[in-house]
Amino acid sequence: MALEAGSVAMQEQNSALRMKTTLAFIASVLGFGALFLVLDLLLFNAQGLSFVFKG
Amino acid sequence: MGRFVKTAAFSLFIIGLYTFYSVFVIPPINPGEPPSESAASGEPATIVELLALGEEVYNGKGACALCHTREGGRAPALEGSALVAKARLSSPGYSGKAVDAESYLYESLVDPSAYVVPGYGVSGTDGGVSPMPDVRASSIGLSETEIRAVIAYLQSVSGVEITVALPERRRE
Amino acid sequence: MTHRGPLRCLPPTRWLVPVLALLASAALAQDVLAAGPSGYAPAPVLSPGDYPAIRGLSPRLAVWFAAQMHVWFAAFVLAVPIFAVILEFVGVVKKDARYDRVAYEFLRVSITAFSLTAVTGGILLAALIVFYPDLMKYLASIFGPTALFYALFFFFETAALYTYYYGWKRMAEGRLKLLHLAVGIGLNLSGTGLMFVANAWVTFMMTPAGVDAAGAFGGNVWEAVNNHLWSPMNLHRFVANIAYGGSIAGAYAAYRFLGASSEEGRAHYDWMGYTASLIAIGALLPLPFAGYWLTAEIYSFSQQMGITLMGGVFAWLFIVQAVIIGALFLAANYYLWCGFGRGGYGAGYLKYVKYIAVVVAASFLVWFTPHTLILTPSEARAIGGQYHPYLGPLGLMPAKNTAVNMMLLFTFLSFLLYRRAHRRPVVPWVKYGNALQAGLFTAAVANISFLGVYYGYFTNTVYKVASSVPQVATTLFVIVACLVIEWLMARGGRSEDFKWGRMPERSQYALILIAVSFTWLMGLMGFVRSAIRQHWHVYSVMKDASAEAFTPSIAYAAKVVSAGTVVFLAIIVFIFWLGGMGQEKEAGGDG
Amino acid sequence: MRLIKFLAVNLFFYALLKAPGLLAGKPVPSSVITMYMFFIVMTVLLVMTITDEGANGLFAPIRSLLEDPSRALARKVLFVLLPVAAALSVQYLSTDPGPPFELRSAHPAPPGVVRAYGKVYELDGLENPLRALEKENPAAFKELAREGGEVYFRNCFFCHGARLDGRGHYAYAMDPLPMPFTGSDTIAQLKESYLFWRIVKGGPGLPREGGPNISSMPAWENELTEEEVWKVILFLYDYTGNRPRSWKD
Repeated sequence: MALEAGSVAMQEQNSALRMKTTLAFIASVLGFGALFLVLDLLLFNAQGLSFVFKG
Repeated sequence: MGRFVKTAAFSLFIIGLYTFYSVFVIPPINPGEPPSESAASGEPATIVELLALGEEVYNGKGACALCHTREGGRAPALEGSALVAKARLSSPGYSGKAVDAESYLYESLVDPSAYVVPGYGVSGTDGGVSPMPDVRASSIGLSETEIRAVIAYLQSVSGVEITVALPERRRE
Repeated sequence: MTHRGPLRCLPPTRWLVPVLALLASAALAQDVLAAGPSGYAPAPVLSPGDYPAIRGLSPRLAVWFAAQMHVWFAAFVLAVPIFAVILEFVGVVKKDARYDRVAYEFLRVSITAFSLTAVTGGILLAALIVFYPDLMKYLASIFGPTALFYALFFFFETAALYTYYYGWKRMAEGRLKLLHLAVGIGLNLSGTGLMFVANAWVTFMMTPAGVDAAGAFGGNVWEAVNNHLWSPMNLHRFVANIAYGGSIAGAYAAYRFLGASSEEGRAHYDWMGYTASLIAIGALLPLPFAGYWLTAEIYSFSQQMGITLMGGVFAWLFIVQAVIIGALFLAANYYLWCGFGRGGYGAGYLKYVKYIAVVVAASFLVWFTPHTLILTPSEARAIGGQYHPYLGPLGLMPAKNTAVNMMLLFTFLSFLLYRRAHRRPVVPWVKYGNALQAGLFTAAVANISFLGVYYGYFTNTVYKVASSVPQVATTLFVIVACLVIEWLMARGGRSEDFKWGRMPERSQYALILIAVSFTWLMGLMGFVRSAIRQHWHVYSVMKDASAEAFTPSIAYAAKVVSAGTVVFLAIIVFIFWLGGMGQEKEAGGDG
Repeated sequence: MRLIKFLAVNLFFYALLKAPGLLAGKPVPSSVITMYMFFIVMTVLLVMTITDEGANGLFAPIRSLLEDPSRALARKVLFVLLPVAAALSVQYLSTDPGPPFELRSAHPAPPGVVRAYGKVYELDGLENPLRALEKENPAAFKELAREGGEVYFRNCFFCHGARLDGRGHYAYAMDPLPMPFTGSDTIAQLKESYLFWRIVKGGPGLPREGGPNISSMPAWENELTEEEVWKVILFLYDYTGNRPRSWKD
């Protein structure tokens, strides 16, 4: 009985953890995505980057 | 000794693969012969000969077509050059001494920085310096006749009247 | 001690060459000074008759071959001390005797190559003077004074090398060890200086400076030395030498690994191969950027030269280059994958390998998809032209930039997993750390694809290539950020030592492939560097009027490079064998 | 078992590369397939030989075929079949050499200026003078497109086909095949000025990169008037439902 309860609790804990890690994953995708977007814009606006190929 | 033979065979196989790929798989393209000393064997006697020489120099010895292509975007396209030449003289960025379309073209060939088409200057010079060499310099080395022929050719592809005088007539 | 025989008789060449060079340069300098500032003549205009003809011998081929041999040997002997000093330094910092042992061993087996560099250099000089006397006279009239520096550097390098090598055992402790390290650094400085001087001569021929349009020298040697390509070429060759030395050391270790009879020997050479290949790949990564700088300088010197390089005839050469670099990456990845087996947790990561492989291989395929497809007429009929609706976009620059970044990113992922193979992080936030890394990778892949697809195909051409900069920035950011996260997670983690030597024999062939491919690629790129001068000795200043002034085709160049590679590698193997004879006597033969 | 898996994976990728040709009629060139397959086979081989068990599993059937005494018969059959297969493939390759490979650009860059009808047309920025009617006077525009259709069926239809799919009566005598106008990858990718140039100057007017000059398209400047050319261009877009690229994008 206790074992069963323990395993149920563990399962709940696992699914909670999985939920949390998924959220962390989504958050980091969005966070880094935004960071990269800013980086892209900054680099595009910097002058003289297309030095090798002019078109 | 077995591992020596094995590794040697393996290395030779790799080298063989690269060689095979370079020799047989990619298409065989032979770079052109070095250009002859002078495209102009004699003075062109007629307008037709002058134009033929101009086209030959444009695509060959002068290497103009290398940069002045539509796709590359490295240099302005020249097919309408004689058409716009006149307008260039009165544009604000113009600092040369040319008086008409023909002398503008001549100047553009021997002193390319006299007028730099916006967007085509050497980066960092704010459009003040042209990346094009003087066509008389030794890397291209056009003679006076060849320069005149190229100007005539440019006028012909622009569809304007050819004002370049034939050498004989200039001498008179 | 008989094995020292061949080594003992070689040093005289080492001393003779600098002394001769010193005398020659003194004589030249005197000549130049005596001529006075008005003595500089324009570059001579030559005719075919000015080139000595030797029946049955192609002057260009002879010079090409000699130059190629010399460059390979020079790259190798410049790389060996760099490699040795790096390892010695790491060994001192980590207090790990293995590094020292490997460094010394590699220096010992390579020592004969130093003499051969001097010998091939002498042969090259002789060939140039015999076959191209006027060119050499012209170059000497400008660069005469620099020969003095060359001789001085040579002198110092030789002195430092012998101190470094013979003092290794005697200067092994305490302060003497640091002095020894300093001698090693001095050895590298003089070696690099030597290369810089030689680079000035080579780059002057490509982008001459300090001379007027006719080639008359203005009298300022520094101006001629510091021409457009000098600095980028110095950087490019310096970095490439490190990569090259690493790859050869890796191949050497691989070969010894295959022949090692004891468990201890296998472990030692496995570790050496891994360390060497890590240095090689690490130095390979910044190489494209040095290459970009070189290309940019070529363009800024002459658009004509730049277009000759990137377009037209040589466009296919870069497809060949793509194939070889792709092969290098595949081999490096394979080596890492095989290395999963070294660590205790590696087996768990094997299932990811096939996905990484799919991405790396797909990137590789995109990278060498040519812009101009080779079609049979029936295919051309079916497609209705040269432009393929599915493959066409892959032939363009944005696709290739995207592919290269993906390749780098996933090779790095291989490396991360490889590190995890022997280390299990135990910090409480492991799951979140993993999620963070996964998110970082996902965002990076999305960003790189977005930049490649959107800016590559849906905006105007100005952004097409500019988008490669943020792509590379993204890749670099991922590498740095991931390593930081990894380092934070690894603190206090359980780590098992790698079981060195637990590598399949197959993996060692990957190291050999890397070394062979590097050698071949260096030869090919050397060809294109030289070939874009076309029919000039000194570009735009001194014309090549000889019968062989035309530019050879890529196919011909590939054959010459292959022949050169075989000869060079055969000599290197012979050198290692020579160096290995001693070791077998000392260590009782584990080789 | 792993050997079968190895073959299956490679076959899968081969099928993937062949699919565009078989399903969409746009074959991946054989030169590209050969190169791709070489590296795909190499990669699959590498992935399957990372561990010793994997490598042994892959090579065990081959090794047993070559070494196992009980399989002597299979070995003998193989050693007969191999040279026969080699001979057959060599014969196949040598009897069907096919025409040589070629490098040809289908949509070469147009020149800057076209001279025709006694005028000079700068292609940069050149618009179809009749295009404006589409908005201003749709009825007149329809009429012009219909007239363009007449021009088409009197001149172009023999090669380019009644359905504008490039498969007219004479089409199969041409190599390369006449350009289809349907679909989104020919005229939909081009500006009207480009079509004007190609119609007026035809195959003979192709620049060098368009060569080897094997386009059979005649130069129509002496057959059609300027207005007829513009009208037929209207028709091509109107009939196929394509939009020309404008100078703005």
